[in-house]
Amino acid sequence: MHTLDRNLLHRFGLLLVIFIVGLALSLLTDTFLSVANFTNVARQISINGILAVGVTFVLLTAGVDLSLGSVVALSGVACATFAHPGEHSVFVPIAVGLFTGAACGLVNGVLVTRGGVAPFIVTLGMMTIARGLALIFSGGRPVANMSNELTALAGDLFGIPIPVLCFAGVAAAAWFFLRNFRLGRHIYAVGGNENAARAAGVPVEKVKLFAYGLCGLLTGLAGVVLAARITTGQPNAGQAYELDAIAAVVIGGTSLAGGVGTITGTLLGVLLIGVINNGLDLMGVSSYYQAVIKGVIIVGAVWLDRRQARS
Amino acid sequence: MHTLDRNLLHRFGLLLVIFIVGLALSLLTDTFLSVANFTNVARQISINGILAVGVTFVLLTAGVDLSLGSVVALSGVACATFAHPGEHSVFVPIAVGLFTGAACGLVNGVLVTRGGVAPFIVTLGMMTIARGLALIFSGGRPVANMSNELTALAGDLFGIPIPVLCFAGVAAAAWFFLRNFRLGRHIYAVGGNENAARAAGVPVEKVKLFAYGLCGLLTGLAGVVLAARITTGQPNAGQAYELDAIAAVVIGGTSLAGGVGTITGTLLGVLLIGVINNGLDLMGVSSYYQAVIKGVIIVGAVWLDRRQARS
Amino acid sequence: MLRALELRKDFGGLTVLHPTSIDFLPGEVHALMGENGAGKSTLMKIVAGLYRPDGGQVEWRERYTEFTSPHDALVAGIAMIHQELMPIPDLTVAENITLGAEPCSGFGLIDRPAQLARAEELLGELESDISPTRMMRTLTVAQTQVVEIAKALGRQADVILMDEPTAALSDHEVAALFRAITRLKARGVAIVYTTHKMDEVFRLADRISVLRDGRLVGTAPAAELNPSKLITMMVGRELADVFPVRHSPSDEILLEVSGLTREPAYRNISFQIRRGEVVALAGLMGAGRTEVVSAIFGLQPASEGQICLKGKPLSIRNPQDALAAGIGMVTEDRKGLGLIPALGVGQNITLSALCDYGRGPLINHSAEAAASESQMTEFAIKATSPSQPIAQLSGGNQQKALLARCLLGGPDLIILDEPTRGIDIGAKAEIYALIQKLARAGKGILLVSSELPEVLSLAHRIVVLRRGSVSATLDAAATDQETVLRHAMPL
Amino acid sequence: KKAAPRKEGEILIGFSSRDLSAEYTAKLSEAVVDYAKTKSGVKLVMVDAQSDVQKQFGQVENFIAQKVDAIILNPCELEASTPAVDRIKTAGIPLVLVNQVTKSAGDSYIGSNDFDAGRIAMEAVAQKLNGQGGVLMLHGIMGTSAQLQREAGAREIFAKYPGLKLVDHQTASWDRAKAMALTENWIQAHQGKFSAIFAHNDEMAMGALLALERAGLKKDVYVIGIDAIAQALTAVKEGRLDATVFQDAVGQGKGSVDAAILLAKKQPCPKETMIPFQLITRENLSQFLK
Ligand SMILES: Nc1ncnc2c1ncn2[C@@H]1O[C@H](COP(=O)(O)OP(=O)(O)OP(=O)(O)O)[C@@H](O)[C@H]1O
Ligand SMILES: Nc1ncnc2c1ncn2[C@@H]1O[C@H](COP(=O)(O)OP(=O)(O)OP(=O)(O)O)[C@@H](O)[C@H]1O
Ligand SMILES: [Mg+2]
Ligand SMILES: [Mg+2]
Repeated sequence: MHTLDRNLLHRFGLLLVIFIVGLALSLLTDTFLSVANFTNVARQISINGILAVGVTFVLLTAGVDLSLGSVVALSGVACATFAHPGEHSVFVPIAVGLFTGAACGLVNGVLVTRGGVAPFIVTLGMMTIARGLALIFSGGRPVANMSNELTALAGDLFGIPIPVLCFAGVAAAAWFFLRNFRLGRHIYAVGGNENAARAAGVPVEKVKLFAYGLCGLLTGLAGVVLAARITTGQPNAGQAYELDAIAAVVIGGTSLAGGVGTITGTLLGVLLIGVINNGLDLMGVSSYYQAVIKGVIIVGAVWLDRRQARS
Repeated sequence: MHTLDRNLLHRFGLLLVIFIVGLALSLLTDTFLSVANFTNVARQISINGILAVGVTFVLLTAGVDLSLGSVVALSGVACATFAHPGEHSVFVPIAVGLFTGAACGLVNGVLVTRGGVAPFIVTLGMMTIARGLALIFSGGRPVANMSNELTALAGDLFGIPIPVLCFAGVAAAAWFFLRNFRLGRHIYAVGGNENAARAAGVPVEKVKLFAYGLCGLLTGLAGVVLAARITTGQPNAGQAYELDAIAAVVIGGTSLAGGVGTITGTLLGVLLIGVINNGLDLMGVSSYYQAVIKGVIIVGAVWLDRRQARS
Repeated sequence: MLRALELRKDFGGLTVLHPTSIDFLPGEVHALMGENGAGKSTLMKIVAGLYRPDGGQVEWRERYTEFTSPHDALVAGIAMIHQELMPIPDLTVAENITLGAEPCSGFGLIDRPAQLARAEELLGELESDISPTRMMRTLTVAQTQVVEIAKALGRQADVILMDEPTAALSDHEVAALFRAITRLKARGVAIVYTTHKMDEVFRLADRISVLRDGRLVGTAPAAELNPSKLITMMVGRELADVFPVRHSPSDEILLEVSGLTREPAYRNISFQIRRGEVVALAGLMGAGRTEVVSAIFGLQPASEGQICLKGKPLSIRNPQDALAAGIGMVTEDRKGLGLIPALGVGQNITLSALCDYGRGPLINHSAEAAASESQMTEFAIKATSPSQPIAQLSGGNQQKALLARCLLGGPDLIILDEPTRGIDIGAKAEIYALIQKLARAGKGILLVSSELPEVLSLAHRIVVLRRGSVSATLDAAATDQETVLRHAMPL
Repeated sequence: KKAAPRKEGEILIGFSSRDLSAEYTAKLSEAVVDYAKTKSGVKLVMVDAQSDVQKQFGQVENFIAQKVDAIILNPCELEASTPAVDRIKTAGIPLVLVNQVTKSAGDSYIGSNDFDAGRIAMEAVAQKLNGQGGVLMLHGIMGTSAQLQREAGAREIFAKYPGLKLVDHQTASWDRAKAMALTENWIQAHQGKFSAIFAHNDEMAMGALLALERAGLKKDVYVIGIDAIAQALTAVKEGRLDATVFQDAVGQGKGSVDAAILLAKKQPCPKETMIPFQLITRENLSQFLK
């Protein structure tokens, strides 16, 4: 299939960049190429990865979600509030976190579809609102004292960190869903040509609502995972996480205009950002230069990728 | 003209919201309605205003510029570095600041047009790169000790703050330009339908380059004004300024998809944000609730505006 | 079975459809005729649930129904082929055809083999060889239209509204569509058919309704009408011969194209156009006509070959170069390469020639307004004002606006790619007259058209393309449709 | 530039700084790096957490994977950085905390107590106002440990002096421009009702100062910040800023390197080295201007 071909090309260009960066890092440091470090990278990218998968859905519908970071904080706080030891079963805080995220996402979706307000404005509003709510609910203080059952979510299962398993599961499900489900294809159709989709009987509003809601749900998951990892519901956590997530998705070839993009691309984008962050730290590059180098590699990678995909 | 009609409608909806907010503030505080406070609001919105006018051009071409905040910091640092008392004439630091901004904008423009990289990625890269450069050039420290001539730029002229005059001048020029210059019309055409504009003989690449360059130049101006105002070149200044600027533009009715929007709309958007910030401070609303209220008003204003424009 | 009852629609205070009632019967082809902007598409869109009426009702199977979305209408059994092509560019042909009605195997999982089979079946019904796995983006306009038709046929609807389904098609596909329509009729499907092609109406329609300025002029069985009667109903007056007489061109060569090649689309294309001459590029769909003219206009430069205008060799890298050299073009892809939807009609018209209306970098608004208004009058463009966004105009009026844009700059060579697509018969006659007038004025005209009668009566010479190569250059006066087709058909 | 392979016997120290774009932390981190360079047989790798707990956690994991001999951690947060500390302790790597404690203790802590900073600053305000008057407080980014602790310290003093009134308080996110705008608004809303401004850091204090100066109100208002950054010291010297609270960045930086080396060599090292905050006014300024 042609979609596959083109994705392979995309994939190939990015893979090449990741490979080159990886090779350089293996030569330049003696720690990059180790199981321990790979586990580290995997663990470090998992939260951004979950967010990126979620926001891929929204971007595919030609929307955007700037509220990711704040909603991560809000869901983390919500989750932590119900996670004090001995109060509730471990499922309660998890459900609360997921629910909070999904609710925020659905509110975004409703405002976008029923309200007809541009996604940029809606989610920018939600970004401020969710941050404010996180501070209000927590009284501006980190919500600590979380039960061990919940913080165990940041631990390992069969030697693999649970956040990594979450990320992998989410990514695999999203990949399968977008390819093989009717709703998945409708997401592409809505993003590709909203009027055409509507004229063909695609329930455009429901599709968008689903995308925002799902993105919110996954953001809630990221919030829960982050809270478990840092054993706190931190009301000021997740600053600018949306930028890293959206960057990963766009690097992975998803168009901000909607209708084009894949989960595999998103994964590669997440991986590239993760490897750069990890590698530059390993090499001990000063953080000021890190910023410059990271910017250059990201733009360069996308440039190479698109050039190569075009040819 | 119909475009104008439509803008009047837009204008009207937003004006209404601003009016309501203003009325509420006049009733709720006894300080909002005073010349001194209006000067205040004007001074406080001028930097966001200059940025918003600049990024209006980019958004009209269906692009985006996320690097505003970082470039403000970089230009401010560059300007301050040349502004030590007794070293250079006051024009040198101003020119350096403007040039730095314009250079960043042009690099963005070249990468978008020649490189074919999505504006989101290009300017996200520039956001990181410019921040890194600002930190590198300043050694991570505020560049202080600026000459009085330069900091006088934040002072008054004929009783009006100079930043306000800058903003007003920039806005008036931009308004005139977009309406009366061929290049202004071309900006709308490129944003409305890039391929059709190209087929109609519009030099699409040059138009975009101009938009990004101009946006950069104005960002440089904002950097200089900010440095004068806070009497320092602050490498970590301007965090998230791009969001406020883009929000103002979009609130003002400019479409992120390009091709639709006006400077008057942008001004109203800037004013709304400024009035909310000022009013909430005057009312002494706790900062947690400020965030929530601000988000709600922005989304609400746009919702009302669009609803009203549609009917 | 389906009945429009006093349907009314307003746009921004302007009534574009006055209360109109029409009955549609099963197994009948009901043609909806009228000039550009008469309200045909508006009526159909209301019935299909895309617009909400501002008055009146739709009666469906003896019951009043209000469709709030196309989804409702589709579920009820009403499908529509839209005048405006609506591809989802990054999905496959099969996915586009089955959009909204994907064959599923439980849980909303798409049954891919069934989807492909369905698409093949529907395309087969239209005798098209488009591969269902191709990306929609790679299709030509004509192929896109075939897919749109297949999409509507696939809905198993009881009513199919067809809004100018053949506008972009050539004879071969049209014939296939007609055969499909005959089969649908036999199954008892009601067809509502809108077109500007007179011959089609009389080949297909059982009854004909005519709209003028948003009002129903009348409904009559097709057998009771003839073309001139119908035209009188549509236009409100009689129309003289549609095709004006040709004038003989001068001997001065205006354009000389030699050896133009860009594999695999076309190769070694050579022809000349003299001043005052109309040269037509004929060929089947996908023969490469659009690509050749795109190369001349710089939209997609050729890799080899030479283009000489007025004896001077040109290097055209983009449309700007072409415009500067005195070449103008009306593109085939109106939406993709023509309209700036949010700009006003007037601003769309003056876009290419903006330099002529101002001093230095400035625009002289009054000069610009005068120019656009005179163009709008000359081309009889129906719009509320020059600042009405062009996206709100009817399809035919959009096309006229683009023609007006092309001619405003006063080019020497005018390339027209399917210029009369979607244009009503009256306006067509005007455009034909205009083409002859331009020719008389010493311009050269390169015409691409899928309508052979148009080609035969307008052009002096016909260059026939077959799979990207010139298969013949014919003298239009001394040839006929069969000869052209014989040269166009693949061997 | 290949990171040179580890030499036999060389001590490798990993240092994660909270945020290198914040002036105080940058100064501290520079002291750490410079001082480590003067020690032979010591190699120090510095990374920047950019105020992100989760990023810092990742950096700590990277250090563990690199098998460093000791870690100096300048934690982002009191609560949220605790798991990172626990992870280091599980890995058995000697840990020095600097400038900010966490819930779990490291092997050594070098720093000061942010409660004290808030307390010292507000005490100075109380002294100046003789326990009577209106005060405005500019917060750092809400929910960060420094903001919470500095506020808590200040509130203790408010409780002690019932005559002190907190007229208004608001966040300016550690940012000078934001503090300036906020102060301008406050001047409108509360003019005449306040006679002191306490900012959680010097950046914001400078912003408040500029706004007051522009409005010609500085002489009526006492302004104090925390950190003693270079510009604040200059401003104190010029008699513009009234006071700031000194935090010994260089002392903390050097102390943490010494502690890390001792711990890496498995030598005894004090559990806690407190480098107290000090009030800087025009009177005692000279001893801090080196
Ligand atoms: N969205 C809209 N907003 C405002 N006016 C509109 C809109 N859509 C259509 N119109 C106007 O309604 C009138 C009827 O348009 P419609 O598309 O129904 O014409 P039509 O008969 O299909 O013409 P054509 O043969 O050119 O397709 C036109 O004058 C057009 O300008
Ligand atoms: N059936 C087909 N299969 C694959 N590619 C095709 C097919 N038909 C057309 N094409 C592509 O379209 C190109 C020619 O399209 P072009 O638009 O120039 O044709 P045209 O003669 O103008 O036809 P029309 O305008 O009627 O669609 C060819 O180069 C080819 O790549
Ligand atoms: Mg129509
Ligand atoms: Mg064609």
